[in-house]
Amino acid sequence: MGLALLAVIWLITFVSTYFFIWHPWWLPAGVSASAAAIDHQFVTTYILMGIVFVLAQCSLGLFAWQYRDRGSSAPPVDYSHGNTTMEIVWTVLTGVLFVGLNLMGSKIWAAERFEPAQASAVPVEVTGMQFAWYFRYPGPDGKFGITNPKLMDPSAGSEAAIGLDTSDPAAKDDVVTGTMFLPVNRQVDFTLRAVDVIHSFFIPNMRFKQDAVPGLAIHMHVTPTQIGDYEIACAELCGLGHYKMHGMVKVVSQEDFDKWIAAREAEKQ
Amino acid sequence: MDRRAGGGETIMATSEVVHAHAGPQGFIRKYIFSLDHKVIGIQYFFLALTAVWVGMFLSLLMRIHLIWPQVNLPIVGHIQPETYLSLLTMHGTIMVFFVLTTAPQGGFGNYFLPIQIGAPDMAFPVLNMLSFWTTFVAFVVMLAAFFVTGGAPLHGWTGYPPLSAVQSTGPGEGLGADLWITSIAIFCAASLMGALNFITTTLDLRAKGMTLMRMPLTVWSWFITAILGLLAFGVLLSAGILLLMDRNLGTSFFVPVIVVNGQLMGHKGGSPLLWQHLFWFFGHPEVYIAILPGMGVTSQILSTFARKPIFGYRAMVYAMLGIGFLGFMVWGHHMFMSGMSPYSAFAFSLLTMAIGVPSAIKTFNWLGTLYKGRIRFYTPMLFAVGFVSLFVSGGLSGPFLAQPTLDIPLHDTYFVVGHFHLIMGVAAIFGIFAATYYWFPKMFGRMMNEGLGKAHFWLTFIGTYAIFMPMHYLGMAGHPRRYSQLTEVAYLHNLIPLQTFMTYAAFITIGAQFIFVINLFWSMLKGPKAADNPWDATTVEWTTATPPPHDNFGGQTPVIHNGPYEYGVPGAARDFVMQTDPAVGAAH
Amino acid sequence: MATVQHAVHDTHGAFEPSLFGTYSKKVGMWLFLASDSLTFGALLFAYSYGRISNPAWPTPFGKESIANATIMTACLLSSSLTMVLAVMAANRGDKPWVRNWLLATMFFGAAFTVLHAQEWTRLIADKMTPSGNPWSAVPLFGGTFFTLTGMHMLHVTIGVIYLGVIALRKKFLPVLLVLWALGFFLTPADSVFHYGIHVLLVGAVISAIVLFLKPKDYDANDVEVSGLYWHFVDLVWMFIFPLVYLMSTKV
Amino acid sequence: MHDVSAVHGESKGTYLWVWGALLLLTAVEVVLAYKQVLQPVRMLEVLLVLSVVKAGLITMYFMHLKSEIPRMRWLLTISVTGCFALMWIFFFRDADRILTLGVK
Repeated sequence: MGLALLAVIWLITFVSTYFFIWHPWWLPAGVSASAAAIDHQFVTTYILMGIVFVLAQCSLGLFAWQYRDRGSSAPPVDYSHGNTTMEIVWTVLTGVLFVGLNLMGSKIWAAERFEPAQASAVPVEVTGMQFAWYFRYPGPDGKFGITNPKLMDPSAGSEAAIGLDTSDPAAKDDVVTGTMFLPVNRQVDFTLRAVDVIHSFFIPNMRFKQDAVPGLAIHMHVTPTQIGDYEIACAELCGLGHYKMHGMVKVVSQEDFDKWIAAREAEKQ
Repeated sequence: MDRRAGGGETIMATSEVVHAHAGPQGFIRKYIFSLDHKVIGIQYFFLALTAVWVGMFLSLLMRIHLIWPQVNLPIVGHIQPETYLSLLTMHGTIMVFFVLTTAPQGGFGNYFLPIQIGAPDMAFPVLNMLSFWTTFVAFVVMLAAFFVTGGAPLHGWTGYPPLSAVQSTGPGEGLGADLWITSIAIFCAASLMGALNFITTTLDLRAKGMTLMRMPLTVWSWFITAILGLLAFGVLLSAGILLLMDRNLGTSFFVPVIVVNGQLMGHKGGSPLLWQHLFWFFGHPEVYIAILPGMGVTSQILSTFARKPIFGYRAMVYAMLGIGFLGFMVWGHHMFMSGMSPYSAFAFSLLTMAIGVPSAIKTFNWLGTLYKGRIRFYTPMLFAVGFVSLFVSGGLSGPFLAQPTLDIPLHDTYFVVGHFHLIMGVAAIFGIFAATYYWFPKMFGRMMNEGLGKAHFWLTFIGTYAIFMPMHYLGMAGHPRRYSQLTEVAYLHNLIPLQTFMTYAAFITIGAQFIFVINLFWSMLKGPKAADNPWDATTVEWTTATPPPHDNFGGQTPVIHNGPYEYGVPGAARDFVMQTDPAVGAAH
Repeated sequence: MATVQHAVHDTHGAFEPSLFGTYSKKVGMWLFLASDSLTFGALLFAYSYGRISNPAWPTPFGKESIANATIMTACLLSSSLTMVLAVMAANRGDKPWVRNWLLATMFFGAAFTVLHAQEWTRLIADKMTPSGNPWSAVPLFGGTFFTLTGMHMLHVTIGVIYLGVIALRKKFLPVLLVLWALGFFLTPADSVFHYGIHVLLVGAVISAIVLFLKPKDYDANDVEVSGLYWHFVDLVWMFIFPLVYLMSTKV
Repeated sequence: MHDVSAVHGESKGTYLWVWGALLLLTAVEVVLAYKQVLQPVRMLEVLLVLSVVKAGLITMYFMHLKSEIPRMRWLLTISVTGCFALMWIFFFRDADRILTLGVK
């Protein structure tokens, strides 16, 4: 039975590790400025935890086999209540490992969440509702118009859905769309909002995720670094349509972005 | 000086009476409204067994729906996306509250904590009975949510408002959600009664010589679990009351101005984050409530079957205390992406990583216990080794999720689902299985079948890895959790084969559980009679008759001379020295 | 004190000394209070959370309300004094005075509840509800007020019933039923207390079950344990009073 | 057999004195609230400190926690106040955030 345990535990360990190393399923390609740092932290954690995982599982299997009860031929058990030196060694080692990892990662976290967006960032307001994302650009005046919960009408399309108050002068040039366009290599300043329940704005390729919470307007920033189409998913249970609360972000060149926004402005007139 | 004057109201003064009588004889007082902690423990065990089958059946329906969304099942019919969410809500709630909290603590803790410390019963037997029946009522109310208009709630076991706080956010958010939160509030009261009973019993009713540092690690784990329950469930009760008020009286604790389906709701000024704080203040200790008893049982069984003292008894105790203590300071790691202050995230992350240290100590000490032992592979030992393996696998994904930086890609994906299922789901369940196989002879007076037990172990061990390991791959690929269908998001299409594999693994694993149930009931009726100490173990429960008499020790109170795990003592007559045997020199 | 003597004799030597150095029932009550203080604590934190995030919190409580609440506070504090005197009398074995002091405690507790109920009735007449109030656009004001004080009032009522059972045993049941009937008929049908008074009926039923299943003479320890609960109810009010009333004082 | 009143070590005089102090502190709170001598946040802090003092008097004297053994006294107070301290530190940070991030 000890041998069977050895075989199965080692097999499970090596099969899982094989898929982790060969990685047919892996983080999607990173296309934002912060992706590299996050991925690096991920891989560091991954290698360290992988080593601990393999060592712990293999010694568990090994001990199960090696110290099985072999009847009378076996050496007597080692009567011991423990070893304080060993306890201290592995307490300190794991302490250093875990706290060290934490400190490494916290720098990236600080850059992600503590620093405000640059002044040159493109402002985009993201609004989540059951079960769609709407994106708003402030237009040439750089100011978002007022929205009013009383005016919200999801059945009447984008502007009405987020309750844009068209009597506000700042709202005149606001562009509201269902697909997000972003210029490449320029920081985006997101304002995340939700009108009904909590949603979570998740762009796997950009290593971006933040809950959109009713009652709060949360600011986040991200810099896309590659032109392309990327999927947006909702990552917080928001009701029966959670699985289809899906959107697209199209990262384009600055010229294409300017052209696109000008066309939207023209449509509004 | 014994200053416990007047314990008269509780077990103390009645113990003399208990000695004189053999316990109640009528069926109702003996088996239904019994005050005997052993009967109550078995009642809890069967309640959890019922609940785990319900929960497992729900999970199977979910897995079937994910792979074959169009299939028409007998009785259940065609599963809608909203039904899927109801299934996952009820699966999570039933498993967490009525299985992982109920079986290890209410079941085995109730049965064995008093016996292991040499007490004739719990400190408050009536409260103990009330605690069980209140839990039972909570379970019935929970199940009732399936049968009301709109069905069971769809807000997940965490019940985040506004989804859970407003009736019009989805089907199932009507009466079903009210029953759900009511059931949880009732469960809080039941757990509170249980927790204060466990704590008082451990403080007051340890037999002469049973000092704190001679208590079996199982007793320590139930004791610490009870402290966590005492402090955590009170907060959940408050949160539940406030949620019920938001839902039915129009208050706005958790709800700001919101517009649902174009309808402006009457709420204003509340904050969804308040619920998350209150909920996770309970919710994170709850995770340890589920896993700590498993750790205790594993320690006990590893030592017994390796025929070796537990490695570093004191370190094990301090590690459990450390886990319990730190467990109250880390709730925010569930909220890194929630809009919580990013500064709090930094503190929560550091404290969460710190919890890895006592967890690692426990793992190393389990390995140290096996090292140079003489391992006997009976079924309980297999499950205990399986527990260690799963605890390592599930634990090591923790440091990923504890870092807010890595939570950005991983939060609310299948990575989290895999993590908590391995560690708090399956590892805890392995603890329950290990305890069942280990203590079954004492509880029912018969041995379980080893062959069926081993078959059950191998299928379950491999099966659960096959279900939950791939979830980590899904999570890394960005698969969000709680998606009822995989058709709407393009990058999920590549992941369907993995989901299919997991569904087949689930079929096999659930099939294996039939072996367990057959073994359980068959052995209860037909198993060979068990000796008083079939495993050559050392703790006090093995000194008494099998099954134990009404007051546990036939009118005697045992006297304790040794630590709990004296195996292979050099020079001793046999390879184990029981706690009630004359003292051995090396004992602490 | 006969039972106490008996218990010490019975347990002498068979068990380790209690880690908390006192009898189990008191330990159990303290543990319950620890848990209950977290329940109230969470409610108070929920209140404070709403208070901080809603700067336009109304301050409608005029002189009359504050005077009323101050008298209520004095009632509770005095009831705590009579409660410790009851415990003292119980320790002396002075049964008549135990009962007198307990009845005094119950009187102050009941006075608190009645005054509080009048306050509620006034506020409800002023159109204050759990979901809104006439003084501001902060609906949480009414919600937190009714939740916190309602939960506390429930605790006081349970406390009065608990003390009544300790003081009068089965003789308390008819008193409780009469109070329930009076309350039911005297409160108008549209008042919340018309239904709230059923707490007394539920309390009477539970008390009856306890008293008939386990008829016994309550000793000094029972008085002390019930006292712990009572003082805790007083203690909670020490936080509710400044937070809910004084922070909403109209000047 | 112990004499409970001897263990508690308090007399009628002590209880009257504590009762008087509690009434006095209540009066101080009411006066503070009326005179509005302090800004709301500062006043809240002062009121809470006074309330904690009152709660301490009640637990220590009326509930006799003072006469319980130190292990019981400290374990109970530290576990409960520890939980409150944690809530205090982490809850209000987010309540404050609503003031700046809240949707107007």
